[in-house]
Amino acid sequence: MMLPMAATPTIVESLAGWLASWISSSPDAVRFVAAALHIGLLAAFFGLPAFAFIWAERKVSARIQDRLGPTHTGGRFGWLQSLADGIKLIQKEDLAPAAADRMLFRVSPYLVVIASFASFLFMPFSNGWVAVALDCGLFIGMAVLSLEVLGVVLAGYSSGSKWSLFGGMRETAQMVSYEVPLGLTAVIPVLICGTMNLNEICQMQSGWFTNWLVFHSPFTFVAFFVFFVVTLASNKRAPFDLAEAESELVGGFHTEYSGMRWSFFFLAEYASMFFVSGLGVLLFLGGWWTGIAPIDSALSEVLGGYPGRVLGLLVFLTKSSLLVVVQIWVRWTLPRLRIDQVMETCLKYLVPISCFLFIGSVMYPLVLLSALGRPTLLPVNSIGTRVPVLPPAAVPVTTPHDHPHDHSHPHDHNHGHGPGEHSHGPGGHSSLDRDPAEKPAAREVTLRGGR
Amino acid sequence: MSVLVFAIFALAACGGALAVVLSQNVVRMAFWLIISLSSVAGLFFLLNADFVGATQLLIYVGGTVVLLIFGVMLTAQGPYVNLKTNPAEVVISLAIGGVVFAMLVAAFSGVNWSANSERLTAEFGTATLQTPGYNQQGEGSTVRRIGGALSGLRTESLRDGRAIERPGYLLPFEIVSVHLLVVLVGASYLARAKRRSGGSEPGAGPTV
Amino acid sequence: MDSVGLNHYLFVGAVLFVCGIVCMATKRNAIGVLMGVELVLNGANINFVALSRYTPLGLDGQVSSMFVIVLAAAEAAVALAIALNFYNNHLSIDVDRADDLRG
Amino acid sequence: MTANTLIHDLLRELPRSVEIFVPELILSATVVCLLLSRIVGCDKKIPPCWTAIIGSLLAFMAIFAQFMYLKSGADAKTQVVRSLFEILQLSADGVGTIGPYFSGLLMHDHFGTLFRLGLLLFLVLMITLTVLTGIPDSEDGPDFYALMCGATVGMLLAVTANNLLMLFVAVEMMSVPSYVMVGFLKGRKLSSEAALKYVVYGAGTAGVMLYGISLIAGLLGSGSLPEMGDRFAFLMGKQTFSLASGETITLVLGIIMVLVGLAFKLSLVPFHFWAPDAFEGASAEVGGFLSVGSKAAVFALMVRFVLGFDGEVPVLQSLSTFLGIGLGVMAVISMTFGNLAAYTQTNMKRLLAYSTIAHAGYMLLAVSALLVTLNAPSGSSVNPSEGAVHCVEGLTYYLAVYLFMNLTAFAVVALVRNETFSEEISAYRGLISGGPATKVLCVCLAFSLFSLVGLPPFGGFFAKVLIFMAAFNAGSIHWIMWVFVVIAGMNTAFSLYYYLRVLKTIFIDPPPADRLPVNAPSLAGWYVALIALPLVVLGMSPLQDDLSRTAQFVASSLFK
Repeated sequence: MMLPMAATPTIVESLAGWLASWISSSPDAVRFVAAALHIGLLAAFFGLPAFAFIWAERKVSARIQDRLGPTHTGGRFGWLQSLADGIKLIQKEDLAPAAADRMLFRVSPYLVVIASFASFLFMPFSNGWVAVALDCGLFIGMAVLSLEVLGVVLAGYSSGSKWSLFGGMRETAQMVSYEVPLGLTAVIPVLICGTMNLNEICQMQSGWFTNWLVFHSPFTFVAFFVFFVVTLASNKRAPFDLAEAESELVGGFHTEYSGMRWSFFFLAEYASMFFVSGLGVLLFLGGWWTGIAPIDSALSEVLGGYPGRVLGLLVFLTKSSLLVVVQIWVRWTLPRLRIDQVMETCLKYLVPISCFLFIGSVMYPLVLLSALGRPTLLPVNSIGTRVPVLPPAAVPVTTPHDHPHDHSHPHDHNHGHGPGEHSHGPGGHSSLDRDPAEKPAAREVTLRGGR
Repeated sequence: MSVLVFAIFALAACGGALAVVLSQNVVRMAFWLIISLSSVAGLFFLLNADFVGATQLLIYVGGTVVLLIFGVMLTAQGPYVNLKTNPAEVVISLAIGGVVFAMLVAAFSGVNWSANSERLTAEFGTATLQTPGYNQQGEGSTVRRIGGALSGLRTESLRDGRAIERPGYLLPFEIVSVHLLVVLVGASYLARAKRRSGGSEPGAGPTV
Repeated sequence: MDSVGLNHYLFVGAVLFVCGIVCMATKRNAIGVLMGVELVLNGANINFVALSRYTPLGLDGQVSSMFVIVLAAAEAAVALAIALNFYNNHLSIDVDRADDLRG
Repeated sequence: MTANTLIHDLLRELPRSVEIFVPELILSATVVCLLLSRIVGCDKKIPPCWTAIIGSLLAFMAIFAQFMYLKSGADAKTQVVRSLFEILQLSADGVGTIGPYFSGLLMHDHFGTLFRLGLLLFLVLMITLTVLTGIPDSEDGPDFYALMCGATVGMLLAVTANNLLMLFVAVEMMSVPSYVMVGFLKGRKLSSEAALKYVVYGAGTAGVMLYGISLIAGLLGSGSLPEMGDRFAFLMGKQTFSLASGETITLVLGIIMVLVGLAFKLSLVPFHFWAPDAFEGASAEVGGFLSVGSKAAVFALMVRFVLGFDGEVPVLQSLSTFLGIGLGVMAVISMTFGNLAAYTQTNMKRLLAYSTIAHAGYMLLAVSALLVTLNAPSGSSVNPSEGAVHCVEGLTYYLAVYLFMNLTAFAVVALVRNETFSEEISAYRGLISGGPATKVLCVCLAFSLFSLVGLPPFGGFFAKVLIFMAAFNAGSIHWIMWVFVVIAGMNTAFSLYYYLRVLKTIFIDPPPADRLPVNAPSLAGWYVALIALPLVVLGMSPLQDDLSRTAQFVASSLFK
């Protein structure tokens, strides 16, 4: 089975191609410039949501509390308020308490920002528009995001204040615990799609919105909400913001911070909110697809698919932003839990629930398959017909047709085995639905070692 | 380009490791350990081992080191634990370490790896990972192979259509889960307070 | 340095290994010693992954290093639990202060 | 090549592997049952020790059937064993054919099966002992037995490991639970200190071992143990063994590092320092478990590891002679140090700990002799494979006897502790004056100590003789083995003194005036008598011949 996505170039490559038509230089240099440009783009994506959502947080909280929120700066809605705040914060004096471990105190905000920013490297913003496209994109994105906790802990510890230390400790306990249900729920889409490549997962949810994984089965439906709750906690957002808990711990892990360093923590927090929302959208809510099949298919045909991708970008941003707004909404609506309640929620409820969902979403298609003859309730879609794809073998694989994109491969692959086979590029996927009659002559697994 | 990236990661890894040895403060040691281990993950990416690199970040840096820092916090008496080591001890162990290091470097720089690899491949077959990691098409490539190997299937281990003796790792994959369960039981046993018979219900979770 | 080869990676692995050994030998704090252990294991892991790229070890190297990462996490968890237990009993995790057992 | 054929291959191999793996699976299931029973709450009705005993007995029966199947070739003489075959549906395809399973990661052969049999028997006896001494109370029972079963799974993997990765996994699987078991008495200062020392040094040496594994596997391009020799010989070609060549020195460094890890588990000098502390801090039951179980498993692992360098090429011959002499030096240092240090001990467990160090030295002598004999240069007077069989036979026999003698000693220590609340040797004064069961304990301890010394009528004597003979024969290949044998013999004579000192305290010294007569429960007396019985039986009955023939049969299967 061919994946529709595989040949789509990443942004860096398209940028490099575009640049190469302008400047004639070595390919390495072109790629370097393209990568630098891309990093700039990503930084914009990293920074802008933060400013937008800080403003949104103020407006939403104000509306929820029946206030107006910022109204003057930058015009009617106060939309430049975040920028004004940023300028103010830059001007503030950079203080460090006398009892602090200076070096760690200074470094830890950067750790948080770096971890948060690095996770954006693995997020596809639209079809193929991803900085680093990896097969394990989801896995590594979550891995990098989980590094944020290190900065928080070190910040809490190096401040030399017991409130900060408490905040850091709580954050550690909370993050480490919530990683478990986060992983378990995030793995459900992986199971269904058979890949950890975020781009492919999203690509499989094309078509009508019934193809979105959230509607795939009752279990994935619940899993989405569990995932959302867990991401709230792993982002230390209310009602799980025990690391800050200003009513008990003054400011938690960032009590002693001020000025730019303080704002770094917030930059990272809002960027991570966007990242996990984006992850939720990609995994469950159809990513960059509008959910209306004709629009997507029409736009993906014209002009090399660029209009489709731009629309996809907009759709993705809209969906993610909506989820962020829901996070803000939750924060200003629900009271904060106690630390023991936070741990209890995770270990006693969320972990068992996500285990149950995990098992359920494995069993569900099997049960349906035996009952209805197809793995989904809804008409069979791209996910339902998908078969597991095995890794490209280093020797010729036997598939009846050749692949359209046959990328270069160092192996010599001219030796076929057995009659009636024709070899093709090793980049191909041998899949389960191939005719078993074509398998080569019986092979003995020779395992030496017996004496 | 790749030389530059390698140099950055290698220097960070080695420098971090050295700083772990030299620093006198446990928390700083932990910080340098983070730097070192993350750079090791970077080296893994350079070696096209994307999945291992991600595992390193998630489990090692994000899990094990966090656990260690947690331990430091729980056991620290003063705000910063300073370790004073006996200078003579340091000198002796540095000398021994230097000797071991010299032996190791002398040993493996005396090996002709590429020629050996070719000969071994010719004689015994290979499972060399020749495919690039994240290539021009933007595909990392080790996930499915590792997944296959962990479920007992080895697809790259075929030479001339015959499977050569390459183990599938179904057994360790499964048995390590038993190990993890047992270890979890052990760690939680040590960590939990002894319940008093007839006492009140155990406290509602940890209070931090 | 014309291009990066196996020996360069092995060199980095050896540096980590030796640093870990020295760290284990010199640190008084149990957790400091454990950090040394982590360095040693990482030195071995760099070797495994580098060898999987350049020698016929192939995928075995990468799979081994994954198992090592998992087992090291388990070991660290147990070591930490024991260190905390020791701390609760002695109010110190100085390895050298563990001298009730002598002879 | 399609996915179908790959899966087909996997499924064709899997049933056989699982069939061989049944005992380990039963133990794993026992662990899960222990934990589930606590969640469900039926650990009040069915005590965890029963779950553990039933689980380990089932596992023992499974491995017993496998062993009998291998030994008798499916036509067992007794009806019981035959019906056991039928119940377990053992097939010649599965357990009858020796060879690697789980795609070459583990090895099924007589040697491994005998060791698994011994280890599971030991587990059953150990759990029974803990029931008698009551060291894990009913609340901690599930944890303790889960740890014990988990560690035993690791040991079972260790004796069958056929791959360097499995070597590391197995060592970790048996070590990590035992770290916790050493610290099981978590309220006690000594216990937590012992556990801390054990875990810190254990983790360090495990790391060193792993680095060695990476060097070996990388150099040879494979982790498979039996292939190591072939591959190395192939790499070296016509070259001779010299430490100037990069390949040789890398391999030797790797092997040394792996042996460091194994030597730590065996508490060989200079990696012994954890042993006395760990044994003194841990409860006597745990001490017994560690001293026998992990030693047996690691010795089996070591034999498999060094047998990987079997080959008739000069370079391998020099390599294994080099290693053999190195291990021999380590062996004599260990036994001398262990015996000397045991002189001054006042604590019974600490004395036994030093005695284990010494005994590890004796057993290592067998491995050393094995290495020297294995690749004997052609033209020497010893037939290499015959000599090697004798070495492995000696080691196997020694371990079988050692199981009973050390278990008896530690069991008596644990049972006496329950009565006198002390493990100091001074608390044993005049113990013989206690009740009937106490008298049985004293006599059995005397048997066990005599056997540990290696006095003639007991099993320990024949074990020592077998090993010394094997090492003596190896002397005709390299003279230094004779020196080792002489030192070992002198050590045996030294060790008499401190064992006899304990016996004098028990049998001759008057009991302290302020102590009531010690009355051990009669069940304890029966139990100890039961486990001490084999010491006598293996010393002077036809069974001694039977065991040594079994050991020889098993050992010779390694060299087919």
